[in-house]
Amino acid sequence: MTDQFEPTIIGFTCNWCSYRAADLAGTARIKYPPNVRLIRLMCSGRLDPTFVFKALASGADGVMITGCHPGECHYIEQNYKALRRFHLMRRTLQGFGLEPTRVRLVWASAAEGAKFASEVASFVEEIRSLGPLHWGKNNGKDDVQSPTQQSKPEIAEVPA
Amino acid sequence: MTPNAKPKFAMYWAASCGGCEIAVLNIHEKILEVDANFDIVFWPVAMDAKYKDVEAMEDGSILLTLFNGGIRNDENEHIAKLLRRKSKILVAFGSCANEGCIPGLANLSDSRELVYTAYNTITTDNPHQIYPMTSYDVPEGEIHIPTILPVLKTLNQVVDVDYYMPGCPPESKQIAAVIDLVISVLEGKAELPPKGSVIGAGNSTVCDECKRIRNIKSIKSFERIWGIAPDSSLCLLEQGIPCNGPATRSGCDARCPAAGAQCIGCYGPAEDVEDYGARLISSFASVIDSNDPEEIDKILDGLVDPTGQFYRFNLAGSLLKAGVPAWKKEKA
Amino acid sequence: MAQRITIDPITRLEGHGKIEIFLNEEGDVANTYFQIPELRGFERFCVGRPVEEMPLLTNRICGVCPEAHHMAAAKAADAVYHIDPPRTAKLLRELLYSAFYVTDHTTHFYALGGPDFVLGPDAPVAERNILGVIHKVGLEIGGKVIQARKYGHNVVEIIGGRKVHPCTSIPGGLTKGITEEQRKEIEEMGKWAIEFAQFSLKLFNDIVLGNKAYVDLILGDIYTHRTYYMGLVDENNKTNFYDGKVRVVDPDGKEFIKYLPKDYAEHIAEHVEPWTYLKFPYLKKIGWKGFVDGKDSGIYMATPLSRLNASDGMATPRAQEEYERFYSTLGGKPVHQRLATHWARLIELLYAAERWVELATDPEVTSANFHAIPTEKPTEGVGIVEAPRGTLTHHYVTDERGVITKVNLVVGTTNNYAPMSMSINKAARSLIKKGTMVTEGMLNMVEMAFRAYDPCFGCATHSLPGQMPLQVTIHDSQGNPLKVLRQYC
Amino acid sequence: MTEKNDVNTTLTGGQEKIGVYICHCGTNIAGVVDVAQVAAWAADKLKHRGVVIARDYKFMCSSLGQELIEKDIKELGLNRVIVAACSPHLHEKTFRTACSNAGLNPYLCEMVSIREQVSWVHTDKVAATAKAKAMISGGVERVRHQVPLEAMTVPIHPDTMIVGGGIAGIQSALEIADAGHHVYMIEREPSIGGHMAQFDKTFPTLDCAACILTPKMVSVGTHPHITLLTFSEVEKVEGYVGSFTVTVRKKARKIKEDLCTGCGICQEKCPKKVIDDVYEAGLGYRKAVYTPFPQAVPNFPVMDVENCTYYEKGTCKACEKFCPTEAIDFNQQDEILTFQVGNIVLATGYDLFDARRVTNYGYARLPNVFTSLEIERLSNAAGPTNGEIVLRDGKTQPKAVGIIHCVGSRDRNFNNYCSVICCMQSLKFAHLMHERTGATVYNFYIDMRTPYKDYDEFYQRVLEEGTLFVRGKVAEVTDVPRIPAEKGKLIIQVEDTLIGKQRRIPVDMVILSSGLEPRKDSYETAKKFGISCSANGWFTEKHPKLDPVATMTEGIYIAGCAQGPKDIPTSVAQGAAAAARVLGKIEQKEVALEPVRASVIEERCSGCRICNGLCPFNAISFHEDRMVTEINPALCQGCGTCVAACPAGAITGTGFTNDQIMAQIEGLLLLNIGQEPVAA
Repeated sequence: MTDQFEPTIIGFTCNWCSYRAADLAGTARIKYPPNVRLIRLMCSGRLDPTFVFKALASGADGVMITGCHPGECHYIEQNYKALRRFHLMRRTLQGFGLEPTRVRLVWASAAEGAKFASEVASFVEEIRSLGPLHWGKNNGKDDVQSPTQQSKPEIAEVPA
Repeated sequence: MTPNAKPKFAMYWAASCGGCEIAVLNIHEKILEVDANFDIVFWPVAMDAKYKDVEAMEDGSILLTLFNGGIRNDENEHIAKLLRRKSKILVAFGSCANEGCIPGLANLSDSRELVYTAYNTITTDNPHQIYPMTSYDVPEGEIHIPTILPVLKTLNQVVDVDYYMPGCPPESKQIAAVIDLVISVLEGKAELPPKGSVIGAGNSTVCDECKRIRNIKSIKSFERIWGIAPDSSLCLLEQGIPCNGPATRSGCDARCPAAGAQCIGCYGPAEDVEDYGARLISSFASVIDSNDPEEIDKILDGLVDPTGQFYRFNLAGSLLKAGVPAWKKEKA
Repeated sequence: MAQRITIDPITRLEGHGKIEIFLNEEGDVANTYFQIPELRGFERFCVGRPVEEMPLLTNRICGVCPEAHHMAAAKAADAVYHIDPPRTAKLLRELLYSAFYVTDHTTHFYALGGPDFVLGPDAPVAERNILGVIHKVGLEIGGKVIQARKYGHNVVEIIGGRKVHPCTSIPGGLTKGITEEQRKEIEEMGKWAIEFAQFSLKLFNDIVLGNKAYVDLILGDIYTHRTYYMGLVDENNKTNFYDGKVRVVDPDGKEFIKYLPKDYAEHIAEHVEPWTYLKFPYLKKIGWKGFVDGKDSGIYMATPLSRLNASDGMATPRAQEEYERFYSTLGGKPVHQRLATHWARLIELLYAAERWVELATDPEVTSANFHAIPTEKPTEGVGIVEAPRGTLTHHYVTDERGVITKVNLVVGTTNNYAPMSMSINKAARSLIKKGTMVTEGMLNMVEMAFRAYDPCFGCATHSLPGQMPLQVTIHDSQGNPLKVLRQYC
Repeated sequence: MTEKNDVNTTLTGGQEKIGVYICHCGTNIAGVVDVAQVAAWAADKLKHRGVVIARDYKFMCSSLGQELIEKDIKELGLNRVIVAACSPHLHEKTFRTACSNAGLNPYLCEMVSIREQVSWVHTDKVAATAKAKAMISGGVERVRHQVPLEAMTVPIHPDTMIVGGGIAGIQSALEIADAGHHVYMIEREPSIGGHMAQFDKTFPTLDCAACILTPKMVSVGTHPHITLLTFSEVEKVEGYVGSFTVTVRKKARKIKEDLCTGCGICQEKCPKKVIDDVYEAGLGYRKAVYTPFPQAVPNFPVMDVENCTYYEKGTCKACEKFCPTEAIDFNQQDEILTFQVGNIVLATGYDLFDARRVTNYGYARLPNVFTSLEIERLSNAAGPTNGEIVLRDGKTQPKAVGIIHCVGSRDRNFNNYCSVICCMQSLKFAHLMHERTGATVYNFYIDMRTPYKDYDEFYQRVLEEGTLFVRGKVAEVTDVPRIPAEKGKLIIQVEDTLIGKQRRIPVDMVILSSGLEPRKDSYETAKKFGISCSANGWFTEKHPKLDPVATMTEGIYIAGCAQGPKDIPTSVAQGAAAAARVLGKIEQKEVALEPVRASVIEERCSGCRICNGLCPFNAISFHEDRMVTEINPALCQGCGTCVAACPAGAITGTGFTNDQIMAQIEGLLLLNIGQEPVAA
């Protein structure tokens, strides 16, 4: 491997469309980067934002949520719930000071192995360009100097 | 323990507002029962506080310590560890010790910004950009102040905690109930709950105690509490007011909704919930009445501060803004 | 080689106040430093929050006087939305606030400040606390004190929704009103509070004013400073806790300035020292001249005493009588003796109780018109109330959605940081002299100097109010401890 | 807040004995993933997580491979099994069966897909091997939290409901009823028969639709095992496979069916003529009290209250006066019927594409533009013109006819799909026009689609008959002439793509071969029955290839055009197939349901009702009395949406619990082996 940053990405698939899309990508031998590790749920409607936060807090650099196309949910309309949660989740991540693009929502039908592969590839590239999740900036901050250990805190800009 | 030796009791505040102490004082007469059943060895608000004496005590010699306040500076952390050593039972008392409470919102910004902002307000006269320093040489010598930690931590992020008592502050009747429990345990009439339990609270959420009428939920728009004249008998969330009641642990008698104000979540997450805010994100979003991305975004614009809304009290205890990265949490 | 005394709260690790006393070669006090070791950064993390949450968020600045922050925040939020709440809302807010004052002043007099007088400055440490007071003056008084706190909190709960950290004030008024039954209940409790206040004043008369030693102590120079005095006054220049203009009188008692809340920044500035987290407010027009008193120093004080000094009287009859007796006894306005603050506090206690009943009997207090929906574009607003420990200023700037972009807080106790530092300095200088042996009682005297201010570092930084247990360590030139003395309040 | 992050907390108190089996799949996996190394790694690094044995084997799915697992379960007392091989969609059943053979609850076996998700999609062997390790680690953490599950079984009610009395429904009904099981057939219209009843001839054999359909209709009407409810609609469906409770609204016919003999006098006497735009496609008239067509089943008439003079003016009642059996009942009200069924077949058919929407073809604007259905009626001997093909004036025979294919189909502006039947139907029309009028016939087509038996032969035949075929999509039909020869004609503007020329072809009659569309209310219907629709609105089958008859919802089957455009033979076949599936279920007597289900922890439920509106299968109900929510396990399909939505964390979902997934996340990120997160 080169010394370029290899992001770790957790992916969530639904049992009926996107997981089968991943299967199809396999049977069709379509190559994509190995950075994504998948978790199978029955439906994208099962996707609890906790899982996303847990993944990001546990060292994943990005999270990919996948499900059936709108209107084609195995459970009729539950992927819309995933859609709504995704929108609110993104806004919350922004508030946390994380790049909301670290979480991506992808619709992939069982027939879209190629789409699945290309989405993974482009997502890996996007996360790679964002770089690792900085705990110093966004989390534990163990690597951040205490403000009082220095005479004057140098603040690039104070976001309002 | 021998009956003639009263068990030792301590109560301590770290980075807290003092509201917890007031809540304890508000158990009124019951205070005297505490006095009768315990040897209060350390309780700065009401008693002489002999820190040196605490250090002198044997490890584990204090039976019960109620610890409130978050860990904001190195001194908070130091004494948290001290009291952990000295106490048999350490209770994270109140929202700050449990989950960081409002001061935990500080974790949203780089701590250097906290300092920068505080000493550059419009009334601050600070042309030479002077900032407090942990050690400073005055003409007569060097003097010190504590070091602010980069993040505010919850008690269980720095020491092992036996029990959790939520609330900002915990309801006095709940405090009284817990004191009764401990006393009856001392009298051998009751068992302590399993380690790690939440005490002095219900095991459902605020809606369980809320008297407002509820229907199947479907949110077409979010409203600001000042922006509408809400129906005083109907569920606030159904009226578009982002009430945190559905996700917030019960035990407070749903005081705020009863008073026409939305629950802001001071009792923290319900049993077994890993991330409080995530529960609200998921539940609010699930009942948004739209499948169209644009419309969903329009509706969500009504929530002007989702992060603050969902993590108002819980930020320092949340997955993403915890004082320590998830994998560094000490595993029991 | 300079010797050094560290007066350090035993519980210093909680981050309370901390005092450094430096002695010179001769053993006289060279200088003193009163340090406040904490900072929470509310000004930073309130940015981004909707302004209507400020009354809830800033509650958590201080759990002892959340009502003060709740009110200041609510008023600032009203201003941000350019809305004037209905009269009923104002009545209810001030009613809640008056009841809170009764509770708070009671707590300080009986639990914190009182013991020094009731039991004497050098009574045994273990007795010098609320229980000691109860033992001395009798159990039924203990009951009364508890009752007073209870009643006050009950009113806070009825109007504010909760006992601690009320939740009902929103831009444009309140989320709820009160019923006639509740009003009656509140009125009854108020009447009792008036009696209790009068009783407390009598107690002060008998035990303190009746004791020449105490009076001398109060009038002594150790506890005297000539500074400016600040307080909120109504249109008749009478003391008001909830609303009005901020009035400042000079050391001669002449009106120096009188400003509307929105103009506070023209008159107040804060000085920064690198050895403490707390800032030192001062009068902008005069400027920061260091820790000195007098007319030429911008240092001012904001306490019950200052409020009396800054006003032309009390708006309620009984309190007015006491007000007059106060000044006639202490020889006219303004009174500079800090210890007189305890007396002033009891006069305010009486005023608060009277005001409580006054408001509870207003016909409009039970009206359903307790909220007006803001319609104007939010911009910027300042809210000022008198916290028990000094003038409390909240200042918010928001974006067009009413989301905070800037916050400034000048908090009760902070106003008194400079005067307190001076009091400590002066007390130390006059008590600790070359060759004197520092005694425990002596230290309590030093402590009394700032206890009079009822300092609340809950507000200032957020450690605990009033509690300033001290430890003195005398170091030799090598810094080895020679002698350790402790004492607590 | 409490130490939930501790990965050691497990439902079996840390007593797991986990076996990890890594499949080579020949070289499919082993060619990219270093399986031996992975096995060694798992045995070593995951020991403290309960892994007692880790093996790699050439073909785990082979009988030998399965025996390997069974043997270890017996000898090593494994209580958890991880198989790292292909996709669980291929072999999950295989390995779970192997486990239960060895006495281990099948749900304690978890598969990790290191073929489809690793070896087949990655080339970098190091990275692939690392990913395989991470995935196995995730699987191990997940399986530690797995608990034994039991599939729940429910009895099957032997009765069946069939919705829609078209040919597909009729076929289903007869198959099931003939097998001796009771059938309720629900039809919205006054008579069964559906679209087929309106046709004249059927391609490619040209036998008369009525002749082959009527007997089937009659036997439905008379079958002892069939309860026929026409002029009725399903209002509500509750319950689940095996025991659905159905509520049906039987609309008031204003005719006492028990007294009516179908003599038809009321229709004769009824003074009110109404244009019949359902059956006669607007070409003919009916009365206000009427039977839609002579062969209607049942043959009771129905009162059209919108048009009946009595309901308009309050007088008339001619029918009542003359009815010999006093069967007329003006006060008759709708009836609500409820009954139990075990299975449901939806054969609700299609709507014809409304040709008006293609404005440039001029239907409803240019009188002599006809729709396919209109032509069916015109050419029908029992139709308004007794089978005579004439223009709107009712007398002139067309000398030139243009038939336009794909109207509303294969057209981005309307429907992208092919309606399947239009080509053959157009050919049929071409033949009929030729036969009946001797006119010159043009067919305008995009592609000629004539699959299936004897279809293309029919195409050849029509070609030989001299029909002219123009390949190209018609741009416009207009009556504005450019040259004298076009005067009084309809001119068809088309690009003939075979000669690459724009052509204007004057004709007397234009036939629009409209496509098929889902029923306007197909979404509501789908919601009512808890099944899903494709984006177009056709009901979604369980699997497009392997299960085109079943739906996502157990016990509900689909047949005919409701599932997608198809011709009569296919509809009949699917109807029969559905029947076969239903009979199979009935034979089983009871059905096993997947144990992946959600349930409410009642003491934690606050009754906030967030979840109440989230279940499309109506599995969630609220108990006002106790103020708690309950989930019906038989109705629950296990999607987990409510689990994720519950703000109190009071809902749990078996098979995919929070503990399992959170643990899997930690496993995938290798937190379980104490190191910091590692990149792939």
